Amino acid sequence: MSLKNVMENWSAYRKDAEAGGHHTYEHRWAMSINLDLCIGCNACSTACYAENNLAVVGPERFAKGQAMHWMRIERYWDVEDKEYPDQGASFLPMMCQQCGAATCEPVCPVAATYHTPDGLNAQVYNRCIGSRYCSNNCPFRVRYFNFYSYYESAWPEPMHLQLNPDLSVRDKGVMEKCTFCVQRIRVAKDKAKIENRKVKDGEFTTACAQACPTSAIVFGDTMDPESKVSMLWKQHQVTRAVYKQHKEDPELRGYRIFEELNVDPSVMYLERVRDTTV
Amino acid sequence: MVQWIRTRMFRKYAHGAFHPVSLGVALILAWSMMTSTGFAADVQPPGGVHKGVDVEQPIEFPHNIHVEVNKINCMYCHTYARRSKVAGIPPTSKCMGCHKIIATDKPRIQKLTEYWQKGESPKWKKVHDVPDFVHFTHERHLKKFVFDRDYPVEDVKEVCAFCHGQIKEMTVAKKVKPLNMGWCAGCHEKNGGPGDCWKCHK
Amino acid sequence: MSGKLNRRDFLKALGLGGTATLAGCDMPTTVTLEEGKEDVVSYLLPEEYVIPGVGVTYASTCTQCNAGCGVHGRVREGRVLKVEGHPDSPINAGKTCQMGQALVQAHYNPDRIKSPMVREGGSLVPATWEKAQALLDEKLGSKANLAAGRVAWLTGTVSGHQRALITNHLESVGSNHHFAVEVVNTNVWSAVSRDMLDDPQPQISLDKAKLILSFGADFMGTWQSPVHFAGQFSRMRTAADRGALIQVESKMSMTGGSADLWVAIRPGTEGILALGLANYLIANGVSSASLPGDARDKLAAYDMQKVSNATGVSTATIERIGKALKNRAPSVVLAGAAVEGQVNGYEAVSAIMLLNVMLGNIGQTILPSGKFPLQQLEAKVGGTRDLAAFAQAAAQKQFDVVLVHGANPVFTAPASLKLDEALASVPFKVVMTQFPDETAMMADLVLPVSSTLEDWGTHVAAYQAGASNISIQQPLMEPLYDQTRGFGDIVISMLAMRNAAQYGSFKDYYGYLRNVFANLKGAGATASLSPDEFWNNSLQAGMIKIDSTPRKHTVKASIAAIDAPAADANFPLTLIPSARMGLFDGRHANLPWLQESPDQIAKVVWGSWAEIHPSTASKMGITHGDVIRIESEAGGIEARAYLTNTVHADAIAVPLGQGHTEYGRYAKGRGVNPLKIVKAAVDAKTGELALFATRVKVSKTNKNEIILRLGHSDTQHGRRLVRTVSVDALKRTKGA
Amino acid sequence: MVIEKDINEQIKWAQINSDVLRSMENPRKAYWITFFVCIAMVACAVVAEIYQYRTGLGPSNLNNPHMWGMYISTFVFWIGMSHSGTLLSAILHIIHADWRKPIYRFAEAMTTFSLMTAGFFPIIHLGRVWNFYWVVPYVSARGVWPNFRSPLSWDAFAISTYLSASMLFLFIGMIPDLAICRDNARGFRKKLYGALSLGWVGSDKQWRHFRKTYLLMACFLIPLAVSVHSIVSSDFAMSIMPGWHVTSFPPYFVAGALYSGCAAIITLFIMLRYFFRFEEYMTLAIMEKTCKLTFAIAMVWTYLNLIEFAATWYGHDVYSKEVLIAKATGPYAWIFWTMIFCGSVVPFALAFQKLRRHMPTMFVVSLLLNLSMYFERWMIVAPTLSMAMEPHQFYIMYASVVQWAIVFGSFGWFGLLFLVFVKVFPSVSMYEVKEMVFHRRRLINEEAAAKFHRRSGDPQPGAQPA
Repeated sequence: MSLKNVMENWSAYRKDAEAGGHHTYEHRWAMSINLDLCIGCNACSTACYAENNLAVVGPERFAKGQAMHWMRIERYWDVEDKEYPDQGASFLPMMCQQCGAATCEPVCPVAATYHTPDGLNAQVYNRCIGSRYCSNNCPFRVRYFNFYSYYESAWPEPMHLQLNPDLSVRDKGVMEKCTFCVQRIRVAKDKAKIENRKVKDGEFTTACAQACPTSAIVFGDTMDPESKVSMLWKQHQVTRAVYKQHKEDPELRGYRIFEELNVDPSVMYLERVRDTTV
Repeated sequence: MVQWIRTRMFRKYAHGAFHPVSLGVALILAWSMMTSTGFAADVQPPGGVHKGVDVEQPIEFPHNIHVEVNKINCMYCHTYARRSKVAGIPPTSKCMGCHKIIATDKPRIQKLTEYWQKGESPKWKKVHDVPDFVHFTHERHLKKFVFDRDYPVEDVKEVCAFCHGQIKEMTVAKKVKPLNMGWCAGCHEKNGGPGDCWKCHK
Repeated sequence: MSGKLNRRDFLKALGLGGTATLAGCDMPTTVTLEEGKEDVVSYLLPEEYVIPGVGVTYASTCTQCNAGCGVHGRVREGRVLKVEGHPDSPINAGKTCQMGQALVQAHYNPDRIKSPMVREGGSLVPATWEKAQALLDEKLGSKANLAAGRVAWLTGTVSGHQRALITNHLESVGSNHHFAVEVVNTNVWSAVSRDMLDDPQPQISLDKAKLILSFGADFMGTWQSPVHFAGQFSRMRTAADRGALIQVESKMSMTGGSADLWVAIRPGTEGILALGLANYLIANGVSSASLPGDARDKLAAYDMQKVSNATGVSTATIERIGKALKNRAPSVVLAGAAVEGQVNGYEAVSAIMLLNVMLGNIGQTILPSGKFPLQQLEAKVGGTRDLAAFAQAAAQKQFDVVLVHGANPVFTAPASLKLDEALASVPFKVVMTQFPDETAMMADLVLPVSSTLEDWGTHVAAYQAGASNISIQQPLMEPLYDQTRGFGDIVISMLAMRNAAQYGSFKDYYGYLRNVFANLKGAGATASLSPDEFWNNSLQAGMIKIDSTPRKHTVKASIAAIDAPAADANFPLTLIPSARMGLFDGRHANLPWLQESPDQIAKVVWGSWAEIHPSTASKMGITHGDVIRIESEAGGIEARAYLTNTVHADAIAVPLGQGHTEYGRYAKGRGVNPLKIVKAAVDAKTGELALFATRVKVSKTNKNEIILRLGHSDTQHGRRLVRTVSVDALKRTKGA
Repeated sequence: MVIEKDINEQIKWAQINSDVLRSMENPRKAYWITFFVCIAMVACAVVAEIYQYRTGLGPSNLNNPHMWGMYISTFVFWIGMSHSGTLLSAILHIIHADWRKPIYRFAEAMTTFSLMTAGFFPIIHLGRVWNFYWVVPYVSARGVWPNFRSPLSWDAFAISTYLSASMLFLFIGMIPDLAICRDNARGFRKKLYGALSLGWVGSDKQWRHFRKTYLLMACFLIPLAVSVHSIVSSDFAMSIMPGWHVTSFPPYFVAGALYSGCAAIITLFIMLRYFFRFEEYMTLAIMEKTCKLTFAIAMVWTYLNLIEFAATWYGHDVYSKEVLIAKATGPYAWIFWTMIFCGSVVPFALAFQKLRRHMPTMFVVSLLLNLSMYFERWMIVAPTLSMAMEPHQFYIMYASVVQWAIVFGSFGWFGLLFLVFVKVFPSVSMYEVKEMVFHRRRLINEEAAAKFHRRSGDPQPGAQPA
């Protein structure tokens, strides 16, 4: 049955691969993160822990570098050699960028990570065999590996009651990463389908965007021209599927990290602004 | 052996005679087509069988009496099926709604009444289980196979039977379909269900 | 909920929405298919709203800090899964901070106390509630021989009907000793506001400001109402004319991390800088009309050079700040804990408030708050003054019974206060808490209280954002443990012991609240509703709007001279015990999410560290990760040195939060508590402890340990991950 | 200068038989000690692996940027090691370098065994070992297939193909020898060799078929060997990571593979020569030739290294350049410089005849070369991971006991297989040594030799060119 399926769909599959993935997307979930508003408070990160059943690994494993932070706030300093910094830090919320041409996808030997018709990089936990090649090939280093089973250590009774039943608790040996809260997407899409309508912008959002106290994170569907996120992308003249943006106004703040690698990230950052005139 | 295959299978029937095996295949095909004609052509219910285990339940609930004899709709009790991903077990109060008066002399009902008076719900055992990493929703399946097709809701048990088998003939439910990925995927392929891994894997 | 199958059993049995695991727990398996093994149990009676597999949200109030943010709890199959901000709350407008997100972990914490504990033969042993009640009755009941004033309550900041009940209980036992302790507070700011503006909690409108000058106020992290201010800050930055933030502090706070101009200042000299700025402004044409007559003369002493010498801020920078203040109106000038926590904290904050007065910010960005009409429900704001006051009173054997709730004074009190000894001398100590904290371990009776998500309550935030509100806290799920009680229930039962006539009729706190809500109804525009309707509406909304009369600001500015802290050759550095969003004052150290969530600036997790400036460190030969000993007159602690230029060279910062000797598996024995070595000096005017005025000396030990950090690079290695543009470019693109 | 003989052509054929067969008999005490040391090493690895299997990969100390560590570098090392056998047996066979004959058998065994060792590592390093077969395409009801775009699934094909081909090659090449063994054995061994020698009697027809098959296999194996390490290199080269995404990786890997294989051959050459008194067959002349070959390959490897460095240095990929600088100056710098020293400087010892003929020196040199090659693999895997694009995740990894034990055990496993091999199978090819001796005897007689070498139309020896 399945062999037949492969044979029949072989040419379609091949063309699909040549065209760089799906021809038609149902949605293109994307984000816009305004770095001028990011205050580095970690609310998004903790919200992610709460929503996505992330394991707390504890200090010993943290020291080894085995921590899980699907959403992490990176903090950088300017390199100038001053006695004191004269402005604040540079905060960067970093999570899976759901690349349109993701480098993690082609290298997985079992196709556990693949591109969905929503433009997301799916990670199918139960298919993953833990070769960890995807993580090695991720320029953003946002894939996290379950080096242990965390059932007892991370969720001692009754903490396991908090676990979100809408997504798996990953076992040892499985790679995981930010999914743009696919469980929320799934619920919203199911609901929309049952009500025979399209998913509305703002109907749901990711846990990080929902928590963000300064609303720095905007999540939405760039296929929906009316959505807030596509307005922002348009406003900042950031287009997809290019490795270099050609903007009419080059001063517009939108940019994508590691765009030059031609990975087509789905997260647009807005440059940090610092008022040096005060 | 090889010789046998050569002579018996190819040479002897090489010129148009009916081969007993192919005849059998044709008959099976015809039979399966006939049995599936109860459904509109747009839906192809999944095949497959599973030899389920007999599950011991706290009360031996007779599905057959409720469905076949009393003609109670599945969704009367499993009321969440069309509203949620799980079909749900009816609250005990729903059982008692009828059984305060009906069949109160039967031992099973007396057992139920006992539970009710103790203020407990019977601890049923789950029969139709899918792995924890699977997202399955009754709601969407019912929408597709019943409501979108204008399928008579009173016959919903035939749709339930796609995956649950002929519950109407069972007392305690028994798993008679494999409910594994190949089986699910096969039906999705036939009926145009989603093929995206993330639709069902969470 | 009827029936004996409690919700916990139900959960265990339900199996429908049980935890989704990828595989079996022990040996690796690929598929967890089970036939007839998992239990699946239904409700006895159909529950309203509840559909298995579908989440429902309920409104409640977060209690992780005292800001009183409204939350929505997502409940599925009887258990709370997640907490989100309440979109209609005027405080947080649908947003949460990370502490709010961790509210569920405080609820599901594995270290919660599961039954009452009674001290027997020196150690705490589990007991039944009957026994606990009997003990309470013996000590506090109607037959107890209580002399007037021998009972004291020791709480954190408490408001709403819990406060009213505590007040009533104190009345019933003939006492008025209610100590509210809170290490992270803004009491000096409030005192100054009260004296200068006649408004203890003026409304601050950051979003209207073009410039924020913050003297160490971590207003997005720990100051008053962080989530509210973060929202305002966001609006300020996205306004067409983007407002700027100048942060002046000795140790970079989380808010300082977002500063457009960050100025390191010698610890304890913020007030001098404020006066210097005032002087600069007057000299540069800002009207001093609103100031007292002698202002000019008094301020003249603070000329640029003198201020620069005292504060360590260059004259160019002072001029830069002064110019910004002059040119950008309206602005807002704030003072944080480091300014307040000095021996002349009041004067320093006054000097800072003076800038607001001079710059005309009063009425522009600092607005009058509403006077909350229901005084008995207003927040009893905690402070460190009560910490000292309690320690003193208890040491003088003033109390027979002390009732502790919502505070962990044994942890937060500086060792020099000897609060632990004082508390130990109290004959009967009752601690109502969720966790086995340091104070609970000293108790004679520990009463396990319900978590926020299991309990009823009302809250009136001290800082009322926008309109006045009573926030409602309602149980989102059945208690996890049947041996815990709601705090209100306990107080009601204690009240009933003394005053059966008035309180005997209430079965529990819920009954009490139902009763008093009927009266609250009249307070709003909802008078026409029936009590039940009003109750249900209030629960759904999660809050009740209260009509309050706005105060009027009458400015009474005053100027007092401020001296720089005296140098001390023996103790060359100043200790900064900084609180941060996350572990806060240490109360959240038992929440693993927050332990593993890094400090926003230092990015350190799971431990204590001491921030020290590289120039100071190199003088002493200290390198990153060296274990150093920090000693004050009051004691010493050891922590790993973290070399950073975000701390002033004259300071050493040890963050609060760690150093618990009890408090469950996640907190116990981790790091050090800098509060312990704080010298018990007080701010003369308010009596608050001068937490930021302790002088310390640092010595090296011969150990070097790894500092656990998230992220391994402080620079971007030329990557341009975070790109920065000037505000001019932003203006050219019209704010896009 | 006297050209030294590769082998004493006066040696008796019976002598060859008895010498080789003697090496297969009566293990001495030293053998058993080595044998049990190897078993102990394997036991360490087994215990470590069981622990890792039950706990997850955490105890190996692998971490977020270092998702691959010593498991993968050891895998590449063993795969590299496997190339020497093919080089000696297949490539030298095709170019008629007959000095290979006394030493190719154990080299080929080395190929097979190092592949058998290497094959473990991609499986061991998986997070969910028990699902390793998912990379193999098989028809299942679920209708899921491996990802054919992934170099890791190519690995599965390449390694399994190479392993089966090299095992077959080893076996086919042994058939005439197995027949000798059969004729000289008694009891169970006779039965075993009888079955394995497939009824070899040495008839003309058998020899004809044998030669054809052997040649065919050799021709088949050479491209396979090149491709297998090219595919292994594509595990890295197909990624976009700086320091991995290198065009010259396939030849670089193949050169490195041949290099490490040759170095290992020298090591084993010396050991066998010493332990089994094979001085007659593993002569210094052959040693010299092997050393020269190794030296040549070392220089190729050095050259390819320089090319890679230069291409990175003068290229515009800043990330790669950063990684290159980090290799030379970062936390792994001592490994890098050891690799350069042992891989590019130490082989100059092979350029001196005196040193080449001094077995203890050569033994040490060969070990150093192997060390360099092991470090090379580490330098390929680790620095890129520790320092790729995202500076937030720059980190280093210290291998834990578990990781070391498994890597350590792999050497034991290899040794174990080899020890069993030398006692069960002839580690010197008897029939080919005889062939060699036969040819050399004829070469003594110049005339005969001329005749032997002459093709029609060639000038007669001693004749003036026209």
